[in-house]
Amino acid sequence: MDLTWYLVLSALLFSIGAGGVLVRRSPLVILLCLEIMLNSANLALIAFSRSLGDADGQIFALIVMVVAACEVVVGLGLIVAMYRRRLPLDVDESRGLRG
Amino acid sequence: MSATTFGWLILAFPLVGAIVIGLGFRVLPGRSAGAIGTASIGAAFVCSVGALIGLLDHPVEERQLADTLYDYAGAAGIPFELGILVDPLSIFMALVVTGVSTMIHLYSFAYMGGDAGYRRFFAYLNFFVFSMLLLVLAGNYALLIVGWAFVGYASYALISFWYRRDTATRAGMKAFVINVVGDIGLVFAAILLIQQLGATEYLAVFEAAPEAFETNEWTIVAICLLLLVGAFAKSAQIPFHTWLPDAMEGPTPVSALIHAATMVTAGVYLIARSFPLFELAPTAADIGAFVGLATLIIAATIALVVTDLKRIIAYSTMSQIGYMVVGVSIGAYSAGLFHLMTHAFFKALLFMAAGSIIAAMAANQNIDRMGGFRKALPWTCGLLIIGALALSGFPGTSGFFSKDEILAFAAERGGMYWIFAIGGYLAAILTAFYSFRIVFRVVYGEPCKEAKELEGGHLAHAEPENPATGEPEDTDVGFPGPDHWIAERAFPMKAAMTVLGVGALFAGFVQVPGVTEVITHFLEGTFEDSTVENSVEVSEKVAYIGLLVGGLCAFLGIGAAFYLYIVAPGSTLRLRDRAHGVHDFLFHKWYFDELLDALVYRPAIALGRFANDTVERVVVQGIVRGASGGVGGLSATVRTAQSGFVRFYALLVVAGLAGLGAYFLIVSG
Amino acid sequence: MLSTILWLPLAVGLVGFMLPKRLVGAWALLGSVGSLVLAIALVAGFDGASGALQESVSDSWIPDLGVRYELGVDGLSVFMVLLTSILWTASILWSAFAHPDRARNYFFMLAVGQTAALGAFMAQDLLLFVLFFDLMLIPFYFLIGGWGTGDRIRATIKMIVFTLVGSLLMLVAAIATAVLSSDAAGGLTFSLEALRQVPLEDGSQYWIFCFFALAFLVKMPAFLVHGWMPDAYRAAPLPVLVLLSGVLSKVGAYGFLRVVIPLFPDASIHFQELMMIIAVASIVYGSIMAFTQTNVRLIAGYSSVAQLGFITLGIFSLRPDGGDGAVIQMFNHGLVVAAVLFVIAILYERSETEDIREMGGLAQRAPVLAILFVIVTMATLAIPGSANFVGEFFILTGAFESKVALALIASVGIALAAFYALRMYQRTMHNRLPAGMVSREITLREGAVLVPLVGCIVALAFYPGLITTRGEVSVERSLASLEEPETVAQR
Amino acid sequence: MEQVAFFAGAIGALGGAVAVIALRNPFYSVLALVVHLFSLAGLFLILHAEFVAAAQVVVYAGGVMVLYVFVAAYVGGFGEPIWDAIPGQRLLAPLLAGALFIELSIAVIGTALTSLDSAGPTIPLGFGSPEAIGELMLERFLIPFEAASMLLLIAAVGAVVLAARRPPLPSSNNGQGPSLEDEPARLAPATASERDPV
Amino acid sequence: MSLLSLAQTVTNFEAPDVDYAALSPAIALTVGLVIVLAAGVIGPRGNRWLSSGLTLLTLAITAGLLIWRLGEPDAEIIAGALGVDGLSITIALMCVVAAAFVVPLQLRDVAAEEAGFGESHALLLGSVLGMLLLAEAQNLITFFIALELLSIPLYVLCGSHRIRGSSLESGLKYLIIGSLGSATLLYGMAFIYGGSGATDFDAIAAGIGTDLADDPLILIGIALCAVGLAFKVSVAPFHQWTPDVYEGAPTPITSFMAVATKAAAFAVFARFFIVALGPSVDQWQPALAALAAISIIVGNVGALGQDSLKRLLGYSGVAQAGYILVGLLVATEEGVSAMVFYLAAYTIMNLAAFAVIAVRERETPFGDDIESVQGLGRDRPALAWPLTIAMLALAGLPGTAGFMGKLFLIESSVGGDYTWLGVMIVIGSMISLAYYLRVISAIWMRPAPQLAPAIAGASPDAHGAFHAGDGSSREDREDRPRPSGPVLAGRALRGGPSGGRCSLVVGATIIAAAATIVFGIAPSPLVDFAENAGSSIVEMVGQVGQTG
Repeated sequence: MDLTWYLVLSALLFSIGAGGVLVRRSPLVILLCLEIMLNSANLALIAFSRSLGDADGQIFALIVMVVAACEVVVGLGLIVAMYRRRLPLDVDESRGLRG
Repeated sequence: MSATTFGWLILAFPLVGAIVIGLGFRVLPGRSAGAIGTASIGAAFVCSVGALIGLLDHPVEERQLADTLYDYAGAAGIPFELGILVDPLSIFMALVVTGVSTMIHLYSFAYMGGDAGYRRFFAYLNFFVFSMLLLVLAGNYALLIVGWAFVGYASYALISFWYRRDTATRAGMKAFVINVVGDIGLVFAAILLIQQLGATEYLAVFEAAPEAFETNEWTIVAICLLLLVGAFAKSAQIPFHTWLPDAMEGPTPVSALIHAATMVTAGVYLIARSFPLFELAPTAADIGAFVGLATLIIAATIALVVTDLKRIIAYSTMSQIGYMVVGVSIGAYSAGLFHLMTHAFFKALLFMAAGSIIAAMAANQNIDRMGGFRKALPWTCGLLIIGALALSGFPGTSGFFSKDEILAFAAERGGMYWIFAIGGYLAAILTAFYSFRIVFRVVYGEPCKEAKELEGGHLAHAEPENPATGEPEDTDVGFPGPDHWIAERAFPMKAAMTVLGVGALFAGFVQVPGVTEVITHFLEGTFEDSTVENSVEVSEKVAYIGLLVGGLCAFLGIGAAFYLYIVAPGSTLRLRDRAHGVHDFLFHKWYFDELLDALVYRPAIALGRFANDTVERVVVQGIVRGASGGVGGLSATVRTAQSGFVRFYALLVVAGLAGLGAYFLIVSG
Repeated sequence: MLSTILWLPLAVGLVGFMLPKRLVGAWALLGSVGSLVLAIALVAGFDGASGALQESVSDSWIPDLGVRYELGVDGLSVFMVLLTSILWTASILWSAFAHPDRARNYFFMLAVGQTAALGAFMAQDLLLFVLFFDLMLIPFYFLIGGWGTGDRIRATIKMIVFTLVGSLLMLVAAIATAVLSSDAAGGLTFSLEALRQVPLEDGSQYWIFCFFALAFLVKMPAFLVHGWMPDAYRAAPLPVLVLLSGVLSKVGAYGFLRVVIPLFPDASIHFQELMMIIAVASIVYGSIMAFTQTNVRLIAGYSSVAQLGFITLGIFSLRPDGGDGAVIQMFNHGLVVAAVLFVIAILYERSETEDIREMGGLAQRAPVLAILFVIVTMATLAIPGSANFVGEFFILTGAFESKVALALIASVGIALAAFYALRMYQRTMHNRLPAGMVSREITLREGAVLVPLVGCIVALAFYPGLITTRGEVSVERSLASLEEPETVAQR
Repeated sequence: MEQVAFFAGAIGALGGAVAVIALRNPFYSVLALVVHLFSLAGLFLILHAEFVAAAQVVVYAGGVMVLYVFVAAYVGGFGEPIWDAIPGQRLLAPLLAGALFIELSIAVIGTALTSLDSAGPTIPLGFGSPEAIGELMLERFLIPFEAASMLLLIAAVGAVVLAARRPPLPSSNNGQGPSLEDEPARLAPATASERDPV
Repeated sequence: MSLLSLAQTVTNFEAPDVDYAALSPAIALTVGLVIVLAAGVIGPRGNRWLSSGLTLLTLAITAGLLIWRLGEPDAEIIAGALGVDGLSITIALMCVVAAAFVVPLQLRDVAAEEAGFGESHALLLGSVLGMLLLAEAQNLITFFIALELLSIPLYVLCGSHRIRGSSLESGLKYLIIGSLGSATLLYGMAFIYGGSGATDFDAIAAGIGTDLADDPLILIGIALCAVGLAFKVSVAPFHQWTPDVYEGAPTPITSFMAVATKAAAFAVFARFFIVALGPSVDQWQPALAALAAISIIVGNVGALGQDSLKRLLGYSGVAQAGYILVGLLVATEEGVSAMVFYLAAYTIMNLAAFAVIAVRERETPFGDDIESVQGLGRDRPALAWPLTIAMLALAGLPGTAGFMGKLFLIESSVGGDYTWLGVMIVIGSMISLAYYLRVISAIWMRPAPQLAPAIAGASPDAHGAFHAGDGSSREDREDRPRPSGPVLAGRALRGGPSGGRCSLVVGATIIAAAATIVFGIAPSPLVDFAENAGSSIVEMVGQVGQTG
């Protein structure tokens, strides 16, 4: 099975994730889409590490997971805070800052 | 003391006088200013005599003494020294200027007595004399320009001396600006001289010129024409003459001194001074001569119809200067200068007399309202008649000899130059006519109200008003004083007029054809190596015929005037009605003012308006507005893109990413 | 010596912050008089015969860029230094009497301005020059914006942006000059002397010239880029305006002589016609505008546009006589325009207006003022016998030799100058006194400022050679780099 | 065999990803993501990244997703309106995503690297095994490892700062959200729970 | 995992040799972080002095260690994961200074108070740690984790002023766009890792070598990384988060973000592109040049006519990033030195500006609106002068460090055959004058608005008056960062706003302004730092040349 397949798959996932960030308005879902992007990167890393026979990529992937987790935590914290503040959970609604 | 030392002293006295009076205007009591002024000019006259004597010690061919005080601003190959040239010509001019000025100062000492600007007046007047002497004594063209401009300023200051009259200030402005145009001509002449000869110093220039240029080469012609521009502007020759009649806004002594005797003749002096150049450029010289002829005829015609006393005399001045310009342009240098001298005497005299009469008329200058002053102002009228006789070249008077010498020279030179002789004699008839028009209207006829009062011993007094516009005067500093002075009641005026009267009558005898040649002899020191003048030797026959014709012309003119104003009074009105077209044309001074207005002033103003409304608003500020507008537009775009939609920001990020990716894929191998 | 003259004003200004408000003015005056004395000493000690730099100072400053703290004066700059000191003294004297609010800041800004101007005239290092050139602007921004009148904020921003457009581009040009010639010069250097030894090739000379020219023309200001001038002139407080139009405008002209012609000779020759045409345009346009304006400040402003045009014309005749004329004319115009502006201030205090249509008749009770004003007016219109005439005469000679037609057109400016200068004098001093206007004689305070200035003008009128002879050598030195064979060939 | 596995995983991953975007209800999106993650874990296994795969399952499924579910349940779903506030966004987004995908694929396919066109080199035994990974982590990548732990700590603090309810200061008019006394308590273990796999 | 295998690992595990001396600053920060956090959690809440003191102490120690390291030779920590050299130390120092400057600003900051001083200071230190590591990163993994360690605390801090919707909004925006950016960056790293087969920078350069220099895989990787980093340093068109986040975040945090993040990100940007991606310099140089030009224009025109000072500075930051990028992309020693110098100058002048804004936010009811500094020249010269100097310096007028910075940048651009970018820089500066001078004229030439803060804070119903007095035209400014009535009331309890209470801040501000002037007149000391940094980069490139 050529590794190119994996890479193309990850590219597709990355694009989907990016597209999701652009179209969805719920911050929660946007966070999910960001997860997808990070994971697609992970897939690429793993695939490359396989192709190079070098474990660095896997370490990288692990680190990325941690990072992803942290982003999620903070993101969710923000969402909760906004909810508490009775701010609409819709990124299009929160545009007080502009111009 | 050497002649040059005297030369410097000649300059020094009036300058010191001007400064003393100018700075001390607060402390000088009463008429001391006038005394100081008159004294300093008198001293200058004495020095001129001293210089003359010093000069006469030298043999004829060594009578050109140059002297330099210090290097004024010479640099980068441009000579600019503070140097004078003492030679017969300059001393001759200095004598005339200082002499006449002394008399006029004396006259003003009394005449301006009632004016609040008494001290200012004498400061200006002394400054003028200084400038005029600087002009005539200057040793190089650069310094000549300086003097040239200074007399221009002095004339401006004195024309608008009564600065509360806007007519006066406007006249002053006009005179100054036209004179500046003349200055520019001189400046470029000097620049050309520097470029071609690398010198401005007279003697050096005259020495180098014959080698540098061949006759009628365009450069030398250009130089001479530029000089002529300067000369015409100063000497009120067509087309630069329109300022002179307006200049009569100034006090009468000013008209006598500056606009009759001295300054306006500077052009004549300049042409005579630069004769070696003009002899290299005969074309230019002839142009000058023709302009002079045109001026003398046109001015004479205008003088026939003008009713303002001083303006009549002003036009006659123009016309007389025309004679001189013709003279010096066709090579009759000494004759031209001779006429300059005699003219200085009788024209100054005429103005003084006029001043006295105007004072008697309570500052009214219209001859239609005058008449019958012969009993009221016997002395003034007598001198007025003497002046008129000299002006019209009545046989025996000074004008008779000087004018005819020029015309005889023209006749003798022959060829084309006959035109000048004929034109000159025709104009002489007109001259005689208008001079005696004044006499018969003012001296004879039915005495006017003021004359009667004066006979009763009361000097007329009217509410001060502007004679030009008739609007009531703003009675404060800077308007003719409330009380007037007439020769009969002021000894200094009487004395000054008498001296000049004597001059006007008898000055001619210094140079009687076949008898004496004082002037010519004296001036040989300057004109010895002139090719033209020495080539033409006026034979006595021609000279005597000329005198005869001149005499006839004078009688003709006087007779006509006598017939029209004495024998058949009022006939002039009929004449005017019959030929009212001509009259209007002359009365509007051949529409020169209108022409100048349309050709120069209006276009300039229009240009200014265009610059203001179009260029400044649209172009210059347009640059600014355009730039700021463009930036503002960009700013608006950026801030609309900053919509606040985080998803849109993400969109832009991805778009940028796609763009960069595309670029990198393109450059990838 | 030079460093002292340069930094003294700034030091004085800083000390001023520690003084009580009442004393600041006097203190600043003291300082400016001190620097004036030093400047006079400098001129006195100046050796006119040698064109070389004198009193030179040279220390390392930013070694990494090869920028050095190099000062020096020669015939071009020594009188500019004097002019700067004179005008600053006059302006500070005037202000000290006027007691501006926030006096400490005011005089501090004046001091910064003086240091910057002096620095621009003394700098012998290209970057140092550019730095001072830009620095000059800042204090004037504050002075006009903070103490000005009318729509001052817009005017200042307009002025700053406008003038910096030029001078920032000049910064790039200067750096480019050094970088491009670094190989030939053996390392990065901004020293003018070193740079003129290694001229660039034409291509780069041309665009660099354009940047420099733009900067200087805007500063002057010249025709088409004078858009900032009217607003700034309307808004600026008069003592500041004196400096703005008396000194700052000269820096541009000076820059041409000091930097552009020596460093970019080929470009100077290549663009000679263009520059002379711009100059003539400025002369004619400025004069025409000047005689249609009714606001006295703007008359002065546009007249200096015309005057600076003359100076540019002289410089770009690329001849010693023209350059000499430019040098003396810079000094003259500085003095004269300052005097004119102070007279305007005096008139304003009597008539409460700056519109000549509403003025008149002020000569009545003020003969002394009238005398001073008439002298200034005559100097403005460069009457023969004034030093200004000498300047214009030299300039016209130079222009005439290189481009006859342009010289003739330029002479129109002289006639128009006679017109607008006299018009201003007459409309204010002569004719009738409008109702409710008092004609007062010049006060002691006003005299203290105006009389010395007029005195300088008169004194210079008696011996302009003072400047022309000293400028001569340096001008020839700055034109020397034009004399290379290929440039002659291009002529 | 391997192909089958790959495609299974690929389809799962893709399906999950698409579902995340497509589904209206955030709650379902979360679940879709879980599917996505699991299938990715599968792919990791095929690529001999056992440890990573394991971590993937434990961390995400065990930790992060739980958190998601909680929050989703807490804030509740909200019906995302169909209309788009930003004109053209709906149109441009897919286009850009597509363009991105095409560029990336071109890069991947067009590269000169030959190693990608194979199943990869033969690899030593224990490649990707916990030992190998742990060794690397403790030797070469000690710093990133420590940094990661710091990052987790920071994240925990951050979560507390953002989400914790605390008695309002005199100076703060805190919006009164629904009372959730144990909110911080619940957040803290969630973050703590992530630390143990590493 | 079985016990057996675990035992194996233990047996064949040999501890890596760690250059603790070189690592000491990072260690100090970590320890300090934990202590501060503990103190904050355990100690009484809202105890500002304790945790502030501890934080400052930590930062001081770190700075001391860094300066000490400056003398030492360059060191590699643990197989090149980190490299301590001139560049990293200089940048790290900037970040530490910035943080130390922010702490006093937070003293009276409502957000910090509400979040708890311990927590917010811990987050701050965490971010500083991230910056330190980022500046030293020599390896993709370290690079990435450090970048996240830098960003995530900032996400939190931005949103930490929870009572203000705009604060949360800014946090959310920052988080979303930031994560998008780091995901992109990560993906790019993956490609570069795959292409070059290495994670260490020098190894990457060697791996790319010459034959892969224009390989699509690598280049796309570069594109992705460029976007990710460009976002971090807020270069247009990836800048849009900047103004919003700057305006929304609490002012101290904004100032910290504005300067420190840029410095650290630019450091790694330079290191990564010049060292690791050096082989493909010809490919990425034009792209970055385009980005620089765009962001100079966009930033400057965007800032025109902004009423919110923080927003204005945000846009100006975008423009400045463009300037700095010029220094980077010429990829010469002069370029990097110029970049570092400008970063330093930018740090001090921006800190001064933000400090003044923060103070005025508390003294006036106008928040960060330009009205808040009107008439400052009369009322508070001690604040007016620093802000004026900062503005002049940002505009790049002579006599200030900003001018010197631009000077070096232009010099490097001309030297690197990018003269047109030099021209772009000055054109940008011209435009920028229009808004910097607007601020200055507000300070000196406009009268103070007639609304005394004391009255304003008196009662909640006066709260409405602020909006009356608020000149801004934007409809939804209800939650602009501005102390609301009760806040002021609360402060009134603590004894009313006055200059004296901010004396610490004012002092720091004056120092920063003075430094701006000093470095503008005598730049040499700063230049030496910059040169040192620049040379270190060049050395690395040289080493790569040997190895590759």
